[in-house]
Amino acid sequence: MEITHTQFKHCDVVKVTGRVDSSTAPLLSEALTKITEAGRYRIVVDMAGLDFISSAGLRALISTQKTCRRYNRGEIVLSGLPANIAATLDLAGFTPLFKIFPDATSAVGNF
Amino acid sequence: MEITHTQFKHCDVVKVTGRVDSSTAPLLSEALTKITEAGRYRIVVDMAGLDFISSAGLRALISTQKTCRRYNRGEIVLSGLPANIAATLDLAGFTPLFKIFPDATSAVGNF
Amino acid sequence: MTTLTFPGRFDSLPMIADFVRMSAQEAGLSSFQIYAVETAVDEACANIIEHAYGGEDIGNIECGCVITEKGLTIILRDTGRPFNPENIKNPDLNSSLEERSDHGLGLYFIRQWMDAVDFEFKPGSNTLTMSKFKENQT
Amino acid sequence: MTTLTFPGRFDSLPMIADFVRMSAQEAGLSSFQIYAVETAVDEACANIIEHAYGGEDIGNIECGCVITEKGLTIILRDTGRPFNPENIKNPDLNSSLEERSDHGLGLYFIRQWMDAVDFEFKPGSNTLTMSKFKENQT
Ligand SMILES: Nc1ncnc2c1ncn2[C@@H]1O[C@H](COP(=O)(O)OP(=O)(O)O)[C@@H](O)[C@H]1O
Ligand SMILES: Nc1ncnc2c1ncn2[C@@H]1O[C@H](COP(=O)(O)OP(=O)(O)O)[C@@H](O)[C@H]1O
Repeated sequence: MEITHTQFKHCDVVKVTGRVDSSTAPLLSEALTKITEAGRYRIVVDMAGLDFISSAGLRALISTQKTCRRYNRGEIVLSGLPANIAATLDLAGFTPLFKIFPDATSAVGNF
Repeated sequence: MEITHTQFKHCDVVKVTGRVDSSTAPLLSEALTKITEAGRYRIVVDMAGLDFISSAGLRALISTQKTCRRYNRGEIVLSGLPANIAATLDLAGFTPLFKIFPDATSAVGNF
Repeated sequence: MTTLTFPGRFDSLPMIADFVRMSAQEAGLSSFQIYAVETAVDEACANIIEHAYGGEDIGNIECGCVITEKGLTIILRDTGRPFNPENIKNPDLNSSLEERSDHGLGLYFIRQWMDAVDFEFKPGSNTLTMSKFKENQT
Repeated sequence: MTTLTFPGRFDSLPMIADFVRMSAQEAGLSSFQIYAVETAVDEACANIIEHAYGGEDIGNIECGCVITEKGLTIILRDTGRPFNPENIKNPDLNSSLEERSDHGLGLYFIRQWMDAVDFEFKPGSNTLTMSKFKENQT
């Protein structure tokens, strides 16, 4: 797994590539928490290069979504989902909980 | 030449592909004018798919830049420049007049 | 049947995934089926480390792959504590964000994406046998 | 030398570009040199339509390509009004945005990106001959 974080004017983009499983999910969680702890609650997770995500990775997403949505101060949105990743999110019932964009540009533009 | 226009929260993205020469530049000019006439002055021109631009295309860019920068209300920025296009802008002395971003995502994030 | 034994640590997961993916390919599963199997095995192994062993480096995970006529069967064995899968309810996927649990998706993924799932608990040995069947190739 | 005659219209420009690109390739120019030649020809033809003819569909553009030992020579001929290129100054590329002219880049591009540029005006016939030389291949 590799994580790249870029802070923009109106949101932060976290690009995650490779495998997010129980061994790497804590690093994703940490990257997201670092952003929310800095008081930034508008986050794009760009999954265009993601090969695999387990429920541990979904855990990081949903708990960050809870933090971001609190007091209506923001939200985490997803972009560039490969088909397998989209199927996992769908199986987990996550589709109604996250806005999903075709690519990072439109996700950033939404904020 | 093909033009796609997407309106985002904080800016508009105009994706232009193919050839911008004297026959097609008026269409680019028109697309940009439509945006500024709607009172929107923060524009990304994404050139990632651009094959060719002549001075007629540069004319459209510089006159829109003049409109956007007026009263400090915005600016037009460029993203995804292929090497040949970058060389043309450089030859025209345009490099100091436009912010240039590697991709549309970072250009949108800048607004 | 090929059986490999891995240390019960999270960083074994990518290796286990490689082994299972190779076997699933050999068994003739489709690319999405392979992904589904990889998911189920990852979840099952994470549960072994977290719940059966209660931590890393407590015991091993034995992983066997059997290519059958119908597809692929995977046998995972650990020596941790047993549990009663019947007591584990499916997660509520319709609850609101605030009420959504952070946990409980792993077993659900396994049950949804594998075609057959069987837990067997003997003193000192827990076995999970799961199969994925090839798509109807008509 | 191959010479083609195109109607003096803006929508001839992509066809002229195709013809010139093909010739430039054949002449052994590098990919950026080909782009530079395409730019110069596009600017020159646009000027013929806009300035020599003062509009579309007034006259033709004759375009000849000669592959030489040194590279490519392009000969553009029109029957519009002549002009004095020496009177055309280079644009000021250091002026501020507000003072920057929208016009005057075409001829500058031609002069900068071609290795030799020559205008010749005879009664009823204006000829622009431009050459691009292959990069030193040592
Ligand atoms: N291999 C196992 N050994 C012991 N308990 C398990 C095992 N697998 C699952 N469980 C129990 O089932 C529950 C649900 O598991 P699961 O759906 O994977 O979600 P999670 O691991 O996120 O809690 C676990 O919290 C645990 O109590
Ligand atoms: N082929 C031509 N015939 C007549 N006048 C020309 C021709 N080419 C250039 N010119 C003159 O030179 C000026 C500068 O040309 P150019 O640098 O291409 O910029 P632009 O076409 O934007 O004005 C033109 O405005 C025109 O007056």
